Amino acid sequence: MSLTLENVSNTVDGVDYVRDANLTFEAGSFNVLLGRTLAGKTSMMRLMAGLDKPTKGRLLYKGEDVTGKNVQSRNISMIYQQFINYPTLTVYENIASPLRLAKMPASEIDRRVKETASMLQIEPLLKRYPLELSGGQQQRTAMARALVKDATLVLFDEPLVNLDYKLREELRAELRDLFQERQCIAVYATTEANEALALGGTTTLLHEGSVIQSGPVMDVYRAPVNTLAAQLFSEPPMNMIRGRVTDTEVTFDEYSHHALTQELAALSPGDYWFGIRPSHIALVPANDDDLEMSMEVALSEISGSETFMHVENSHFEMVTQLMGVHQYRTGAPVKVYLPINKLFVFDNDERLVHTPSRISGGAV
Amino acid sequence: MAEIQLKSLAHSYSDSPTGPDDYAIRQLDHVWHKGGAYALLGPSGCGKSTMLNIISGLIQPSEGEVLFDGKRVNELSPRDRNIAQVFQFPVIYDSMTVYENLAFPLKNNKVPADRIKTRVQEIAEVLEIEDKLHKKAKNLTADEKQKVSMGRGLVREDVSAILFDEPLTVIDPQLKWKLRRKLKQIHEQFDITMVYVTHDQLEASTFADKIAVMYGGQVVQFGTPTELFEAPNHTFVGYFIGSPGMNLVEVERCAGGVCFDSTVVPLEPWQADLLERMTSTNVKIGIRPEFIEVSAISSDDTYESEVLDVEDLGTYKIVTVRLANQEMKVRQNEEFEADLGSQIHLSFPKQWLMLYVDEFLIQEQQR
Amino acid sequence: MNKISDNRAWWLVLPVFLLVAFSALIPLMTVVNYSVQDIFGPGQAFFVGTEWFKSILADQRLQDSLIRQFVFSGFVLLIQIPLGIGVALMMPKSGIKGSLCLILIAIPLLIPWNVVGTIWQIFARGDIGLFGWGINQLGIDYNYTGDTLDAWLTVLLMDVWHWTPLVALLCYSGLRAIPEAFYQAAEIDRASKWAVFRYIQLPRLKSVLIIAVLLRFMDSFMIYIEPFVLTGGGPGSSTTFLSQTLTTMAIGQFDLGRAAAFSLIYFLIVLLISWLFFTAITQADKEK
Amino acid sequence: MRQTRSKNIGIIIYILLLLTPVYWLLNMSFKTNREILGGLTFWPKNFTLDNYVVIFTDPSWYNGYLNSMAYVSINVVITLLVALPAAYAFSRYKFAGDKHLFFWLLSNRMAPPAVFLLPFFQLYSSIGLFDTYIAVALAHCLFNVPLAVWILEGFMKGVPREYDEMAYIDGYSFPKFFIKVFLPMIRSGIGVTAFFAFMFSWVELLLARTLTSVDAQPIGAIMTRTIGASGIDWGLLAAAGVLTIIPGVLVIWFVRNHVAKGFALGRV
Amino acid sequence: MFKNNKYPKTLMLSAAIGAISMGVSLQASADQYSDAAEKWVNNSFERSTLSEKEQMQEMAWFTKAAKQFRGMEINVVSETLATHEYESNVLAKAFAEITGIKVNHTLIQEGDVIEKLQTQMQSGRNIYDAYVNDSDLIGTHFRYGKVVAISDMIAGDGKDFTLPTLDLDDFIGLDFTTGPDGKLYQLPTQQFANLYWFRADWFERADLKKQFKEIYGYELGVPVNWSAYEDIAEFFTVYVKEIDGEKVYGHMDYGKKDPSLGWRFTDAWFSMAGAGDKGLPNGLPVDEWGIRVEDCHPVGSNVSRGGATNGPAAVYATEKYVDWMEKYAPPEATGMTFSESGPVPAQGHIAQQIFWYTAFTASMIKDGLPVVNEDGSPKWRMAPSPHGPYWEEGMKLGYQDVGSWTFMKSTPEKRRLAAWLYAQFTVSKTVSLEKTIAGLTPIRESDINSEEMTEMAPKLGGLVEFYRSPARVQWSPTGTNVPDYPKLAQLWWQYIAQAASGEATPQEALDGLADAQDNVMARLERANVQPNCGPKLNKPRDPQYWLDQPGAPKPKLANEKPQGETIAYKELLKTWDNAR
Amino acid sequence: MIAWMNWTPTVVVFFAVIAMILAVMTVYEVVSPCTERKGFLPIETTRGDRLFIGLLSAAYIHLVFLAVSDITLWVALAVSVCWLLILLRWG
Repeated sequence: MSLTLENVSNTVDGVDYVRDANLTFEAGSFNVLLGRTLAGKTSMMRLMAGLDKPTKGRLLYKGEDVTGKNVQSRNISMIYQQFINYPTLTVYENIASPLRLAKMPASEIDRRVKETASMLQIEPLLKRYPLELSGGQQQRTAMARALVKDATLVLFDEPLVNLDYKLREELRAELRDLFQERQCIAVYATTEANEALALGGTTTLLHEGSVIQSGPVMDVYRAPVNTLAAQLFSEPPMNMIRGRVTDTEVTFDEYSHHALTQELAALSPGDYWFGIRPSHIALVPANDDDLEMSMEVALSEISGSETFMHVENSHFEMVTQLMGVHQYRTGAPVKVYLPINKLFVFDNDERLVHTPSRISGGAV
Repeated sequence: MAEIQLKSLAHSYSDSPTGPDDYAIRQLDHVWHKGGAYALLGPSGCGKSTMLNIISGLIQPSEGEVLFDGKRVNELSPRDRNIAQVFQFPVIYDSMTVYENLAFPLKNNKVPADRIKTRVQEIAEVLEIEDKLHKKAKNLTADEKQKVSMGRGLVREDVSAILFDEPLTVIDPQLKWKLRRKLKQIHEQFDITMVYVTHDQLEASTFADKIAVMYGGQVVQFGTPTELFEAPNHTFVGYFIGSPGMNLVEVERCAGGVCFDSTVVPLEPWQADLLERMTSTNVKIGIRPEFIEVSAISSDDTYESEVLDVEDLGTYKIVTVRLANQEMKVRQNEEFEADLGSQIHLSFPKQWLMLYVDEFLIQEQQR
Repeated sequence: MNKISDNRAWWLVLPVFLLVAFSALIPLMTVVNYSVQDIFGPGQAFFVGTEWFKSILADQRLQDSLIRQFVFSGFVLLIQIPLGIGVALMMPKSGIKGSLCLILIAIPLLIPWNVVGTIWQIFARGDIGLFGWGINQLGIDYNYTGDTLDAWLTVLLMDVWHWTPLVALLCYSGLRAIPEAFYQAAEIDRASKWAVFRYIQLPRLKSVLIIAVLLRFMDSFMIYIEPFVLTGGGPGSSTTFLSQTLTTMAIGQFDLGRAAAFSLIYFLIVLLISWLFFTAITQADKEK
Repeated sequence: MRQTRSKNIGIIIYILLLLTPVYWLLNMSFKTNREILGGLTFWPKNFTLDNYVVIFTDPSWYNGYLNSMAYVSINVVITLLVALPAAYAFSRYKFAGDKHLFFWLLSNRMAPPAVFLLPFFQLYSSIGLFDTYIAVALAHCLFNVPLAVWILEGFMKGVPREYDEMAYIDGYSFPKFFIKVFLPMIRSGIGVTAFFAFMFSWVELLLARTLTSVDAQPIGAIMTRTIGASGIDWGLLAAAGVLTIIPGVLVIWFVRNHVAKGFALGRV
Repeated sequence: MFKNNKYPKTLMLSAAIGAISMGVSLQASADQYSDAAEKWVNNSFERSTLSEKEQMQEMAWFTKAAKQFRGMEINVVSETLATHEYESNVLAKAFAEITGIKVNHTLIQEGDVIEKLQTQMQSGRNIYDAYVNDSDLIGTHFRYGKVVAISDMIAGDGKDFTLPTLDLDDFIGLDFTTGPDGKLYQLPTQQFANLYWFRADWFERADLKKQFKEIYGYELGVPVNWSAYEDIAEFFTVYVKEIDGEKVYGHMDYGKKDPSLGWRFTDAWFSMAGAGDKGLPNGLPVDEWGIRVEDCHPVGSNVSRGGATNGPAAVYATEKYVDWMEKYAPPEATGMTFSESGPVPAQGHIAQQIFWYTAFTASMIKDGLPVVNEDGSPKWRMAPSPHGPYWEEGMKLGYQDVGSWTFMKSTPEKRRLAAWLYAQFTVSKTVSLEKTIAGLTPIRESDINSEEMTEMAPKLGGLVEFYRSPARVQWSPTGTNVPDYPKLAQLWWQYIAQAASGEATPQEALDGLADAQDNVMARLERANVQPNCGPKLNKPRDPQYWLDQPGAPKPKLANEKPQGETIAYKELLKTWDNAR
Repeated sequence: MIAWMNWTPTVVVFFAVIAMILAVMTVYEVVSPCTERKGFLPIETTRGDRLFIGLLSAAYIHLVFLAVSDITLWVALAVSVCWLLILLRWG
């Protein structure tokens, strides 16, 4: 029971929405499509759903070609970013509608609807109409409708993006739990790296219609194949610094010179991109070989429990992610430390050539 | 620029409110000082937009007074209050160019033409839309539109205040970073009273010097981001600020402190002291996941708990543990490792352990 | 990716296509046939080639009524569009008052056209009509049947009375579709009433105004029954519009050939103007 | 507040002006011909219902109303039946020649009807539909369908395509989706369209008159009998005119909320 | 109520079933018809020139003749007029009950009748089974060959369905419905004339008479020529101004741009002025339209082709029309149509009208009108219209409208014959007198001379006297010279309206009209669509050539206003009486 | 059945040509769908738009010829065809 995309492309009016995608989704898996707006996430989901027909390539389900099969005959569910419910039906009827169409006996429908509704905590709302509900409740209704039938493929198209962040946190957790028991393929599209991390499972990075990387979430996170993947799967985006490695030292932007330590010794001399996650930049040195840089504070942004400090000097701009609340005045001088063993290194083609030793291998 | 004071403000959308539930805002007193950058934070439906609209004059409050620099303005229209407001969804005049949009409020205020020109240019530069000035506004992308929308608020120099109503909702996450930063810079540059309504703690804390957290039609805490994080005044603040929110455990009084199930948590003497003077049985302790310390070995002040789940979020991990019958979240860095079901030992540093009676924080100075 | 390309959609359009093709194409072809013949009855036709077209194009009277037609349509649009917008702006936004206004305002639209003509024919008469009597009482010498200017004003007034409600109705619904936020933003921006109208309401009315202008143009350009009943096109030929000349030709004299040629030219004029208008609007929309 | 009042006064004055001619018609319908022609009176001195009695007791009169209503209703139904799927196609799909088809449809409103009358008569006679409701209804479709497609398309555009897809995903077939899900969502649009179709069909006379002789004769044609070689029966004409207004008022009463609310969604 | 006519099949089926189930009761059903006949004859057709027995015989003939058409439903149409209302409301019903043929006798505006007729002629598709159509179209009908000539029908397929007691000789208007080929094309069912109308009471007032004599030097009376009419018009409008405190006018007319404006002219205005030739009924070779015929072929209407449409007499007549309306008629008159202006004299402020249709008689004798005395007798009288300076003895004097049954070849035979029965029924002697009394539009000599009419005469202001006088023949409808009435008549009102509004001078307007008429005739000639007597236009030549010829077109008179002549009304009646 | 339409050979040819053009354009469109482009006309047009403009202007060209000259309409036709081709190619 797997869904396979084979060389799938979709082009409309000369614009490529999906380019030559090859992916396989296994039953019981939770798959996240991560990419920016217009990366092709929605297009790909529409292809999987059968709402659009690919201009090239095939879709295989259980090894069988289902490329041209219409939506109605595929057993799928989809949840949209907008809260899409039948406005003329009550919540109950909304949830019941796929079952009614499947000609299920009334008692069975009733049982299932109530079960699903209680799972999503909307049981008291069953008699209301969708437009009388809050956004979160509407989206739960939509989810209930998607979950009430035993779809083999459940597609989520940024379902939480229009909700309060706290609500989003809660629903995200619920979702993850819900799918642990199901034997269906879940595909979840999001623009937020954190959401992908929180949801776990498999992550596929998309950019401008192409698949950049795909694999278990931590594998992708720990070993992004190129700078693009690294940028995409990091929030705030990974800091990138131009640097040169010689036999003896590593120079950043011909400005900051550091002795070549063992960590980077394997690199052949040449120009590289060095990437470091904001969370790995510290204000106090953790190791002796941390790279020290003098910067100025451009802006410090504080989330509830963290501070994102934007620092810059005449050569670099970086973002650091610090635990706790740190308030700095703009323009204040600050020294930041880059642990050399947490540097990602990419070659001139922006391909990953070195994974930091301390966090490699996905050892959990 | 003005100081904005709200005096025993209340508002209900129904004509004849029967109970407190009918009120979107209940009995609220608050002052926004001149030149401050403030955020109004709360979940949807807490009354924050209502409050904003009352300040701007789009809504007449049912009760109470709105004072600008001490002068009652209840009866004044938004026009006369001289206030700028940016809405959640971009409101742009789509028949005009970006330039005309930005110049619109100035023209309405009869600002001289050359001044308009320089001012619009200035704001466009700040918002990085100077290359789009002569485009038709309706052909912009959503975030560009919102920038224009903001620009119209920012372009006026003489405003009493600029109000933002969740202005970044429609903006792509990647761009939110930039815009937030922009706003902060603008505030620092122009020093205008700004009130920023949001449900996103990140936006609020980043933008504001002080945040008012609203809950159920009331301001439950007004403080700096640090205060909100480190000493949430109300259990709701604890829950709402921080991701994940504060661990809150219902406890009972017992010898040496408070206890839940059979676990005793000792209190600071002043806390115990204060608790004793109160009668309420609604007592909770709260501690943020970030402040719980974990060690592999047991000691006197540690509590043994079972690891239920470890969630790897890349830069850090969230560990869900069970202590007695309570589930708690603990935040650990990315190097943390533990097997599910294994036992770990938690400790609650005294200075981070908060005590709540009737949902409000017991603070030392109350003594 | 707004619309899907799918030629199967033709199946959905097919009923409309067949229906309209049936009742438009066949008569159109017939009319084209008529236009090159002199027709007296079944089997009694005489091929005349382009003679009718030539004589129509050279006919001074028709040219006059074409000019008259343009002037009339121009006035109709100039008066009705602003007036309709004004009325829409004045209408209560909702509630029973709104409904009542809506219904009362729509009344003239629901009156059969010959009755409209009849109403005004009487209403404007100096002896038994309130309007004509009233004007005469004011000391103004008014007689729409004898005076060219009076006749013009009366026809125009009747058309304004009859059709402004359509514009008002369309604009009203367009106004209702403007989100409150725009008014709020304008108020915050300290926009004057005029600025609100000019920069918020008017641009947002554009799409309904397209419909209103197109409909009003097309219908006023083909106005027939009402002025025919009212003035019969007189005095003289002062209110004889294109359509009346045509109708007289077609179903009075049954000069089918000549009338067909006339109506084809007529159709081409309307088609061109509507197309120009349509294109101008859609282009303005597209403009970057 | 002051503004609202001046607005109210403005609209009241407008409506009063709008209604005076109608009042005059009503006034006349309650007068005898002698009073009408005898001079100007602001209200009927010898109030009489005779004119209405004539209409309500003479089948050849009241059948005119029934005929008109019959073909107007049929027209509204046909218009909606064919315009709904077409509008859906225009609102959802791109297909070869769509824009031109649309403009072509619209262009049917632009042809002056006079010359088309005889071909129309010939056409409907040749298929045996002369003097039937259906003939008039079909002929009126010519100008109602394009407008209906136009209006409906606007409303349908306002419904995101996601609704369609969601329904397909739920397992709805297209027809079932269209009828059970989609139509209820645009019922305001349907109301507005029905109103316009009703309006234009109800007031049209040229085609209706040409395509009928006895059985389907519209009230508009019957009214002309008040004009005879021995004078005009003004009172009767006025009464008949007043009665033509009533069905329209009833229709707009039923769709008033759609007209106000429904437009908000749609293009119109 | 459902109109069962929508289900003709059902109806016929049920009729068939009815017939079968009744079996031998056919006799009974025949009784049903004779019962109905008796009922109608006794209750509704009491007054008749036939005895009751003769009436019943006629009815029995109808029942019998209609047997094979029973259950049919036929549609006929006519303009709105009291007479036709009577037919539609009473006779159609009676006919249905007596014969079993349902008749829908539709009433519409005259223009619409012509339009329908035209549509049927143009398309060859049946709309109505019979039309009541003014005999003005006689020239059209006989030339196009699209109508069934009544005489052919009587001799041919209608032989068995022609009422033995139809008595064609009794009809007074057959001349007008007979083509040059001698065939009868239409069957009259109603006719009215237009006459001079005046307020006899005012004309008798000594003060007015004296004043008039003082000003004009002759007696106030019924004007014999237009000079006198003009003087009287001026007298009332300009000199008398008010009678009994009310403003009065010496003239009434109508001038709205409307098809009926054409009738004002085509209905003999030019012949009254004297533009045409001598010879009844319409003038030969040039008729009152100014169309010249040679060997029954129209050859032109412009003076340059020998016609008189734009001749000096026509121009004079048009000038007078415009002049008088402007100077002497109430201001509203310019905006009125024929139908609107007709009842105006009844309101009591019009002294005289040169051109008044007797169709308005019925509406002018109602009790309580300002023009009716308390005893119910009229204050007004009708008299022959005055004639213009170009008029010569032997010319047509006025217009008479003869509404007649017309049958189209494109009507299916069976329907046509059923309609033919109905047509005969409406003019049969059984019903004719009642109909005449109801509508005052007599068609039969026998009715005119009946006692009933004699009794009514005092109330009718001279109507009966007129019809009984031999002068009647000087009133005729449009004649056979007009090859295509609908096409040509439409031209008139459009051109006349130009003159009426002052947009063009009468000469310009009539030149245009004449050219337009010739143009239409040229097209008829070119397309060669009229098998009988189609137009064959003369070559245009110098108009003077034609003006120099004797007869129409007549050259301009040096003095177009001779001395006014009047005659006392009583004298006039005497001359009518004497002529009998 | 269609006798009443009064067909004349000229008009038959006229409509046949129009129908043929439409058919060819339809086939062309299906075989190779076109996109909007901008030529010398002031607006972006598709192939169909240009055809429409071409046909409409052809009608007007004929009318102008009729109105102002006595030249045979074949000249007008030639002008129209040239114009149509220019439009389709470069418009």
